[in-house]
Amino acid sequence: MSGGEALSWLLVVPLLAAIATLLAPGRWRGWGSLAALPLLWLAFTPVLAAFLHQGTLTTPLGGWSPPLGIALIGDGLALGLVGLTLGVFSLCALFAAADPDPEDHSHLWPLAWFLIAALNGIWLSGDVFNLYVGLELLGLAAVGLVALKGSAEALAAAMRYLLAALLGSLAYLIGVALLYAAAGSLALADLAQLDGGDTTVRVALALMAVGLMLKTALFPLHGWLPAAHGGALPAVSALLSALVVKASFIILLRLWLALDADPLAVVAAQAIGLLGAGAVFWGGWMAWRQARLKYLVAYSTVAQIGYLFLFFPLITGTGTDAARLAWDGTLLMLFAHALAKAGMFLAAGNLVRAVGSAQIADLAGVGRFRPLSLLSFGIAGVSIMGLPPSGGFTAKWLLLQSALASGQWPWLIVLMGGGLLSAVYVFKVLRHAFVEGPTRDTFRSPPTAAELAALTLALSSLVLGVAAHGLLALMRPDALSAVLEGAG
Amino acid sequence: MSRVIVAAIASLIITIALALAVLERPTPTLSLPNLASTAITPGEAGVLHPITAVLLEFRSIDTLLEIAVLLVAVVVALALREAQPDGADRMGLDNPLLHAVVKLLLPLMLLVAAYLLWAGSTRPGGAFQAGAVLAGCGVLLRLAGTSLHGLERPRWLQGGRVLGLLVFVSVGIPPMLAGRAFLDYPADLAGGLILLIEAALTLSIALALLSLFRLAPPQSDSPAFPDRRKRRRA
Amino acid sequence: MSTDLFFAWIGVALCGLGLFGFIVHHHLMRRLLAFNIMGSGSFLLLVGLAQDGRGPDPVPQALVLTGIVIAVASTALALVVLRRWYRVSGESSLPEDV
Amino acid sequence: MSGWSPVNAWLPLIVVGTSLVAAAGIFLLKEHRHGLRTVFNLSAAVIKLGLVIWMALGVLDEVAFETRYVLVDGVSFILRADPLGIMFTGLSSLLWLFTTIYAIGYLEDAPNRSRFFGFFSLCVASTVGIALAGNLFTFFLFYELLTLSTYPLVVHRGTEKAMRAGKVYLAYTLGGGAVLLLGVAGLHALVGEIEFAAGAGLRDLDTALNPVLTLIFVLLVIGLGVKAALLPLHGWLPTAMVAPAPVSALLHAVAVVKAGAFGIVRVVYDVFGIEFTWQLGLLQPLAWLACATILYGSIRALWQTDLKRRLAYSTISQVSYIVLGTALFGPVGTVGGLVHLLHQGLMKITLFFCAGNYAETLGVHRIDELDGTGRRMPATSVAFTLGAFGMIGVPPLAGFVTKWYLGIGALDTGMAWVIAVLVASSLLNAAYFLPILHRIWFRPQRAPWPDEHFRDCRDTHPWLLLPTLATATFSLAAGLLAGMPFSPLYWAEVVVLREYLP
Amino acid sequence: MGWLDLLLGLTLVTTAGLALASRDLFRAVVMFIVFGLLMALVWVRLQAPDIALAEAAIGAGLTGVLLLDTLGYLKRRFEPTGTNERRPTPTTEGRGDAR
Amino acid sequence: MNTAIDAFGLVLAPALPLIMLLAACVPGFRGRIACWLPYAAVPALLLALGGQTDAVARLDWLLFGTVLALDELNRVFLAFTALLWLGAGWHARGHLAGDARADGFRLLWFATMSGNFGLILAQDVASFYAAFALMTFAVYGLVIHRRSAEAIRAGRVYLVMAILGEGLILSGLLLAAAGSGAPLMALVSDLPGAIAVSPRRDLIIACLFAGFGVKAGLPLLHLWLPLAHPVAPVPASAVLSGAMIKAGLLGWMTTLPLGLVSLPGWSLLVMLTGFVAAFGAALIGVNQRTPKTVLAYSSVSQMGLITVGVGAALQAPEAWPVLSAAIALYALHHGLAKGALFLGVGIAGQAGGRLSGPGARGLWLALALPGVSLAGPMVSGMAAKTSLKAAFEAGMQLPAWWAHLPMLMGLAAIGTTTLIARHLWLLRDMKPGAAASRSEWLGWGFTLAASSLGLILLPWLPVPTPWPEALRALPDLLWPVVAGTLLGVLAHRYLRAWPIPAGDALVPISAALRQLRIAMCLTLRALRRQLRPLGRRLSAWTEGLRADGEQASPLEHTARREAGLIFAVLLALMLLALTMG
Repeated sequence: MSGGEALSWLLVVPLLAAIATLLAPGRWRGWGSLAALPLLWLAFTPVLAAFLHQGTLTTPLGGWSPPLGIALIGDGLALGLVGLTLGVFSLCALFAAADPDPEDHSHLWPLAWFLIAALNGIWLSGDVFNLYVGLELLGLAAVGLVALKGSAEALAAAMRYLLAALLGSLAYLIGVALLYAAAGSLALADLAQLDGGDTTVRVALALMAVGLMLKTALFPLHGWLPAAHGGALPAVSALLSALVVKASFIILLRLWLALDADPLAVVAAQAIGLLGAGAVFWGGWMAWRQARLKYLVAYSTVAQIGYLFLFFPLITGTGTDAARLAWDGTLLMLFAHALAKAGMFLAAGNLVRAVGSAQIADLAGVGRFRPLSLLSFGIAGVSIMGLPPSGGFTAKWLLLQSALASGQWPWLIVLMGGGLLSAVYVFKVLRHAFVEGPTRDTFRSPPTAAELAALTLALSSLVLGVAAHGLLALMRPDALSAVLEGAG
Repeated sequence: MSRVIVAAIASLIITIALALAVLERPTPTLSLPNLASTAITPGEAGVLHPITAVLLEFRSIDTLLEIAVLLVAVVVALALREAQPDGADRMGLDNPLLHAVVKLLLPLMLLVAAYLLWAGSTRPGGAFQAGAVLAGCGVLLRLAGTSLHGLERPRWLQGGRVLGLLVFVSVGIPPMLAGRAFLDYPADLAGGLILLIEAALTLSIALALLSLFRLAPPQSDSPAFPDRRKRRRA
Repeated sequence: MSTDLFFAWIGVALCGLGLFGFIVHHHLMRRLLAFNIMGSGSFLLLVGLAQDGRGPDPVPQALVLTGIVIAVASTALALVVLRRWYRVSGESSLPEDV
Repeated sequence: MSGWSPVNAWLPLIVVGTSLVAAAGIFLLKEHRHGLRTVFNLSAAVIKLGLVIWMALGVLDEVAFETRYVLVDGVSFILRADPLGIMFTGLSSLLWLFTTIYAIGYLEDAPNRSRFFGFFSLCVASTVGIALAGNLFTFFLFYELLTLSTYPLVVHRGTEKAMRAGKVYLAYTLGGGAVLLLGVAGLHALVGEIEFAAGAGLRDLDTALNPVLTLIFVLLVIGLGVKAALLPLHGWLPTAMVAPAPVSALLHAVAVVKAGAFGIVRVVYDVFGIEFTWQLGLLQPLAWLACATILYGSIRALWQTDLKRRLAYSTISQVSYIVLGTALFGPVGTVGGLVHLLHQGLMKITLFFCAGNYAETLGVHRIDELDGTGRRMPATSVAFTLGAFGMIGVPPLAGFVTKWYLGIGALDTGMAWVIAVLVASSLLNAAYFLPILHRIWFRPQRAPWPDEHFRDCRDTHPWLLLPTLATATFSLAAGLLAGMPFSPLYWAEVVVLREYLP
Repeated sequence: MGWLDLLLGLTLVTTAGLALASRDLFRAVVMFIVFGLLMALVWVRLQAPDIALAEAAIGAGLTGVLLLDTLGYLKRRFEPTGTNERRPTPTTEGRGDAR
Repeated sequence: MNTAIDAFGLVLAPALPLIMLLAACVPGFRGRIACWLPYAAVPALLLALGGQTDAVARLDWLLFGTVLALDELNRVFLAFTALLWLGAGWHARGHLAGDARADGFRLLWFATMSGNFGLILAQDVASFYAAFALMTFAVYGLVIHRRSAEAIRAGRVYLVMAILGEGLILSGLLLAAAGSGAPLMALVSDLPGAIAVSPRRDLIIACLFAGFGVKAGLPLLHLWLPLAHPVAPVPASAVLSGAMIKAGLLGWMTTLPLGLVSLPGWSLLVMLTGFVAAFGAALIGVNQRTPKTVLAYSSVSQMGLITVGVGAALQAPEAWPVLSAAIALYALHHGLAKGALFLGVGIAGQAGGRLSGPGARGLWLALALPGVSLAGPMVSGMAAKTSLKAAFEAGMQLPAWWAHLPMLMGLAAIGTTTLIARHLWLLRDMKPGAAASRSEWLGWGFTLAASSLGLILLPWLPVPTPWPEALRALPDLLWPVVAGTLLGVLAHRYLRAWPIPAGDALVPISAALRQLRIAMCLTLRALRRQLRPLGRRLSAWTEGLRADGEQASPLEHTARREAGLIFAVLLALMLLALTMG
């Protein structure tokens, strides 16, 4: 295979797996999915090899090239994200399959596979309408996963999530309509030719940006997130927090770079940055005030998303150096947060399972009996707090450097304050867990595989801090520099 | 009331913005219709109807994912039923007139569906429309309280719902194995394959829509709140 | 003004109207109606703007077809969730606070 | 010597890695595998000590040990053995060995030992990383890792008090870490990667940037000052006393406070360069700050009734000697500061070991319960006496060497008032240590011991006693044999001669 | 664009407005179905027969049925089962009407 | 003796006590060590008697490079110190029999001895200071040996003052060393030169003078002396008064720039201080109630006289060689005599009936002999006093009032005699204790003999005045003794002792300190009371911050409920931002 065609397998395998799990009886679905995972990796390996060999891969689906057809574009960013998706999903799947849940959640599997298909589609697609379809698939699958428990709380969360997702998608769709009218094409590559100063393009960009911000749960549009992520099954929360919210962010990022070559959008970028700052502080504050473990983690996601949105002020209208640092930092932050948050949710799931209560205050003594889960939580927390040596830290470092290089020192306060705030809530959990108060003896032990899955994710977020160089070099697009030249 | 005003202002702003966008829109340089019409030649494309061509050839991946979206909705509905089991489904109006109408209308609708499916490749019509009509049949039957025992079997139902996506994906794979792109059917087989896909899609769309109709909690079942009902064990 | 452009304007109006409804209402059914109206508006916008002065364009039409199916799937799913929610809570709008 | 250069490139990493591997291994061990854990602990400590000694000999021969790895563009992870780093590494690994032995004895039959020793090893790994860090970024990396790995040790007991202490500890150290990060990042933005080498190119910057550099210096010192417990930032240290004795020993003698002080030394000498710092006019304020801390810590120590808290305040005071030595613009003062890095470590760890021994053997925590302990635990008490006199600065113990060098250094710089501070500090040290010694040696036992163990031992459990005596001997020898090769003083002189004198 | 288009467009907007503004939820749904049918006509005017067909079958037909069905479900009065704190207020149309 | 043996002796003199100290820690050796206690001083004695004056031992590895050496001056000090330690050691061996705390006493005894020898021999600053400190701290244990309340108090006072002194000495040494050629490994002999030219000369001299003055019992710095001597065991007070307070003197002699520069101001100050000590101590001393306190004041008084000598040297550098010899001689004389007197107290206290029984007269004579010597008319006293006077007179350009110095010395001798009389009187009233052991007798006897025959035993002593002339000065020395004795008898008859407590000025000083402390505590408490509301408000605020509940704030409510509205608002903002930009 020449590589380009292999990209499609990244879509096909999850779809086939989804179909297979739909057809299979409930009890086979989990282990069957685990069996399908190697296939997915098998599909990914040649793609990666081809990419390393020949650079960006492209495959026109159905043999029709853009603008008429849709092409899958495997650039570094996309492949990095695919790898991330695969990694996180594999471990979450392991966790879910090992979970001796008394309640049957076998529908998790087809939904999860659809989710993966949607994610891969979003990472790879170079067509704005195809992205819309992907977003919808992603959104509905995610809503389904949230609703899976069927409890009133889960249903309300799912409903809220669904409404937000629909509204966001619609805004995006309107933007697509305007862009098509302006460019006559749906391919991102063609859209990049548009004049960014055009009113139509600006309105489209604004609509799409706000829609995607809603889907990414940027403060103050985050209202749907805590209940959805906090109330779902641990593996689901992990997938949602780690990957799903990132999808809309990546679309926004790609759009911003494609459409916004002119430096006049600085004000908008600053506004987005302000929202990001708000997210960091508000999310951190709310996380601290939570009494339930998983809600705390969910609010932490709200806060961490804020960091990602600092990308826009740092890359818009700043010099090449600052922009490159911002790009690196944001992507690394995305990766680190994905790994750490997934690990954190899984660990939180294990802890909740161990003590049989969702309350943080009930964690007392768990440190002695489930040290591994607590350790995973702590390690993931290190990355969330942005303390070295972790991916979160390296990312924060890059963002700091970018802020300094572009002279936008107020973002330093955000980065620093956010880090401290996250330390406050992470250590709130650890503090309760370390308490050796009236010891309880009834700790249920989660399966070893579940504990190891959490630990692996957490550790990889740590390792990312020291192994970021290659990854970032891989993901830095050639196009970025061109875009930045224009911007700077 | 102030909410209404705020909302009105907000939507007004968006309307104005959109209006501005419409007014100020630039003239596109590209023209996809032209591209499409040159692409739709008997040798190249499997279908001649441009919309079907766009749906199932040029942008077939959109359609494929869209079917997946539909399927996801069904899966969610299924999952919710499993999490929150329903009682017996005793819906249906015991109305002789309705029965008569159904008996008359049903064959006609089936015929329309078949026609729409068949027409899809050259004229307006296609899998979606046919599937919708077929689903309409199902709804009518359900309203009439007629149960189709053959189709009630979960396994069959599931198979039918999945079939469309399965066929779509399976048809797309062989080209890949042959070193071409996904869904890049060979030109000579394209027409037939697309028809096959459409047929499967029609069935699946119909079943999916019908399932979405039926998987909501039935009217006869008493509400289960508060959420303290014992879950069914797996 | 061409027919296409006119209906694009109608689309703009529907979008605004739909958003207004979406904001104002709390009842979930109404919000879904608003969502669907807004969706229709965006479809009109898509096709109308694309076809303005250039004749029928199969691409946006096909997109709209896709969009409609997605919309109906979303609506149906939302209704399923709504009914389940109503069943366990007795509410037809979301609680203000979970 | 070039034949084994690949080994040289890996050796610093291996030295850090020994404790990391030990930590990982210990974490994975089940709680009840005491024997295996002990083997793990001790062998890792011994191996590390051996490697460090090898490396130290190599450094004397001017062999370069350097691990370098690009982390992200423009930032490298560098571990390098220079004389200063080796000095601190040697101290850490030596005291790690003793503290490990001590901790094994101390924590017999205590819960959560796996966790304890795991984080303990991690703590040492970070300390060694701090010592060997070759640039400011790497330094920061390990500096924060140290915060993280010590937190579980501080809250180890899991009591409400411990939790509160942990909270205070975190509030200080994480806040300090954030400030430090700001400083490091700011400096990085100005001049790019900052490898530790005198001057580091800051001198060549535009003089218009001097205010910015001053600000950065202040940020760095604040960040490091938290761990070094400089005056307004010292609050965490006495509170952290709730930790088990080996932890407080390590925290106070080696790891945490020294990390801060060592960092200040690095910043002044290797980042800014002492001359440039002098030109910026920053040394004087630093010296004032150090002196204020020295006096403040001693005065506060006077009021403490709890033995460990008194020792903690003593630490606050003593660590600032290192800072003071750094702030003295001249080689002699530097030697004084550097040598105190080692001396204070040896003496303070002895004192904390002793405090632990009293607590563990007799259940004695308060100073007024110490009456007559000299008779019951003579060896421990002798060690304590040596440590205390060393702190006071009585010759020929280690503390005197420091004071002498600091004093001469201050006079060389023309800061004669420092002498007054040194003497006042000595007097205060005497004022809070001598009453303890009086109680230990010259008072009869008043009441039955609060909680006596090891009744059949003449003094205390050998695992507890041996490390105590060993460190006491070292602190005696460090002063008595200051003129010998390989004494702390010798090393400090090597550092200064090699690195800071042209 | 002719009178027909204008009329159609205005009617469309009006029905949409009615669907959103009706106090009676049933009427709103009916208006929505009408809106869907009108949309089908619009699609015909826009030379998009495929969409028109789909809109008629799916948009108006199926969505309408689903909405009506749900409406029927929501209209049911419920006797509270067991002891729940949050008793639903049985209304004919649920709550949250045009505030 | 050759150099190797000398060097060995130099090291062994301070090291042997330490070795014995370590050996005493080993339970098996303890009994034997107790037996050998006195002989720890033997190497030092042998060295002093037989060593060559230029013997040097260099121990480069020790501290900053230790140098031990024997020269003219420290040989004298070493000699009487060693003699005294030997004698007191014999006495102590007997004295300690049956003492429960004897073990501890022995350890500290060795430590003190080692420090004392070490500081005499050390030539480099570091080891000099080290030995000085060792002696200072170890002797604390000897002072509080009895553990009585007075002993503890005396110990505390001693320790406070000693540490103050240590601090002053350290500062002085540091300041002085910094000016010398090799500040890090300065030799003591470099210091005077450095001080003489140092810009901080006065500060350094003040530090060193006051620092060593604590040991030497300068007025106001003497407070510990009359407290510590009576409470310490007899042998301990003997060495304390005889040997250790001479360490301060030695410190002055070796570090101050004597003989290098003329410092009239300092000279006047020092001499005045000396006279104040000499007369003041005598006045206070005669009013004391216990013989050892009286002796302590006598020591203060005698050290005052020596201080006068030091002061004289500050005025007249050229007279220093003569003066130093005279001072050394006086130190020897006073050290041995005072040691004998103190040991005599022990003998007298334990001699029981012998003080009144047969042979009592001889015993009384023996007890009084060192006192007489101290007052002047005995061999060593005569030599010391005459040489001191001679040295005064040897000064070239003297201030006019120096002519009165001999007269003043005579007056001081009256005081001394009165003190001795008072001492003997009080001895008579002592309650008799158990009989003294043979070892105690031996120790006393040895010291008495050394004190009486000291000059004859040590032929190399620098006696400046030839004998015949000294004899001619005898009348000068005798009249004060007669006058003093008369005064003593009269006073005893007709005067009642003033109730001056031991430690005289300490009482008002400590009272003042206590008041100060109370005032400070009150102020602090008031301050805290003022600050408390603030703290309470602060903690209330932080309590408010701390929340474990999930009360969602209004903002959070809005975010959940009004997603659509917020969406629209943000959209509007975004549009605005984009068009603005």
